Amino acid sequence: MSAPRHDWTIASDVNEIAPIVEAVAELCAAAGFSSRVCRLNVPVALTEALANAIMRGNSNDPRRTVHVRVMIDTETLVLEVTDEGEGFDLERVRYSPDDADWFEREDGRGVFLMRKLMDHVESCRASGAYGHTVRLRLRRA
Amino acid sequence: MSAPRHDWTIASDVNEIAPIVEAVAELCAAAGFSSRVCRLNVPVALTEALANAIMRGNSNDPRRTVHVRVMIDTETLVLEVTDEGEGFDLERVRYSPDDADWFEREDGRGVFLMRKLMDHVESCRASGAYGHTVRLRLRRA
Amino acid sequence: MSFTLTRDDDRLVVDVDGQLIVSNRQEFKQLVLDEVEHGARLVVIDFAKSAYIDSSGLGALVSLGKRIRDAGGALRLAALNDDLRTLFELTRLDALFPLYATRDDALAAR
Amino acid sequence: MSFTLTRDDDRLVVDVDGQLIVSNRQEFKQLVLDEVEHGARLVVIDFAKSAYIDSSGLGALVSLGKRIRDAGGALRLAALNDDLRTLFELTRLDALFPLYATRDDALAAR
Ligand SMILES: Nc1ncnc2c1ncn2[C@@H]1O[C@H](COP(=O)(O)OP(=O)(O)O)[C@@H](O)[C@H]1O
Ligand SMILES: Nc1ncnc2c1ncn2[C@@H]1O[C@H](COP(=O)(O)OP(=O)(O)O)[C@@H](O)[C@H]1O
Repeated sequence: MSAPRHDWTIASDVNEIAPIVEAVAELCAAAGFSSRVCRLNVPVALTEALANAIMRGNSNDPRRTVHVRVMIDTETLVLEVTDEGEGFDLERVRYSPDDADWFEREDGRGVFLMRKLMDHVESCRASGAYGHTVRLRLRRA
Repeated sequence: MSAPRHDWTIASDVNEIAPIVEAVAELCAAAGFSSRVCRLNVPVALTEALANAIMRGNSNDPRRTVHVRVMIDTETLVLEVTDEGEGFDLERVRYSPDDADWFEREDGRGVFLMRKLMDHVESCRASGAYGHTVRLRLRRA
Repeated sequence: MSFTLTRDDDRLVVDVDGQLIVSNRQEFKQLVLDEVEHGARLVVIDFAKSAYIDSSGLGALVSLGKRIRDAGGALRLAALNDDLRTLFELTRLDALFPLYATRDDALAAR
Repeated sequence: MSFTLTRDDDRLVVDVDGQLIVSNRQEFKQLVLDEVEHGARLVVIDFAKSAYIDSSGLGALVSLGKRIRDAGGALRLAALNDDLRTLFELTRLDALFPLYATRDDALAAR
């Protein structure tokens, strides 16, 4: 018996997103997270992080990969999505429904949604690690 | 029944280190990590990270705190130690037994030991998070 | 994942079977815009077979809604489950689209 | 956590009960250096009751060793468990200190 897979490396292709999201939602369900979290919070937040890693971090460059890592313990879920980009200053991404063009713009709601659906969102380019990582954290309700 | 504690906030005082290290070693033992890892790798590496956070990151300033977070799942242990400092470039810390004064200098072996005892060591000042974090990762043997 | 389009005069119903996300937003937008070009004015998106949507899907709806309104038409959303409703509420985009319980409600509404 | 010092002529044995780490390195160094000031020349550190040591403890031993050698003496380590031995091997500091199985071996060695 081997433990279910907790990390994946995918090509920079948005079609890679759905299967990973499904696998991660299953891990969360197996770990006892609520069905609401497994159906809504995790899939949507992870989809956002993956889409940004593929399109923003890796600029859709097929030679670049995205790495996904899942950590689940009794209290907390942590999702790490690492791309090969330069990273960005998450603190400066503050677009919200209070902005004038929120109801007209097509893009720009990904970080907002991740923050709403997770307890904590951070971004870092670690010294001692490769690439740029967005880390999503959710405590069990 | 409540889950054992997985995170702590301590004052910048090296006397705070030992009790935390003991508690974390117990978590690792309960999670089924080898007794060698629980006795040696985890206590020493965590002691180093805490000492650096207290003395380097927080400059022993008693008003500053250090936050410790433990994540354990079926495959991996992650220890996060967050201080209130500016962080540093871990990549540039390369002091090793190959250096001329290794057998004479009193300090400077902390990062070396963490790298030897853990599978992965990284440092980052995350955008979207407070302070500077050293993250230690160890896969179950 | 598939979209099924049912056209009746100037009315178009799109069944979304699966998730409307970044990987299919362009296809979705194009399918609907083609119909709008060819006269569709009341567009109903039926989410009965859809679990969730991401910010790309939401964005596609926002820009489609604008294009359809500019053409003198209306975009209506039907049969959203609780999770989908939550997403529209969190982003306050429920203010932009009338949400209907069923596609028939959406088609019948004035 | 405690250090027990046993002095016999120019020979000093220090029992380390607990971990020699950043929080007690200064106390440890000071205790030993005081004895060296007062004539101790063969210093044996007995780790029988110690589980591990950190880089501060290792550093304290490195600098004590130097001070004691400069005073014409010797620093010897005894009764290290496997984990402690590993730490000396990883850091190659086993090259700097003779490691003895017991305190008596350390005291008896030429
Ligand atoms: N992984 C990433 N690498 C680099 N920049 C990113 C990344 N993720 C997000 N960003 C930046 O943050 C902005 C906001 O992201 P988001 O809210 O998801 O909206 P969108 O991606 O639709 O523009 C992006 O436009 C991009 O500039
Ligand atoms: N948390 C931290 N914050 C800032 N700088 C740090 C931190 N941890 C380590 N450093 C830097 O890295 C150097 C090497 O650390 P280490 O190998 O533990 O040796 P030591 O702390 O004994 O000097 C430190 O001297 C310090 O400059």
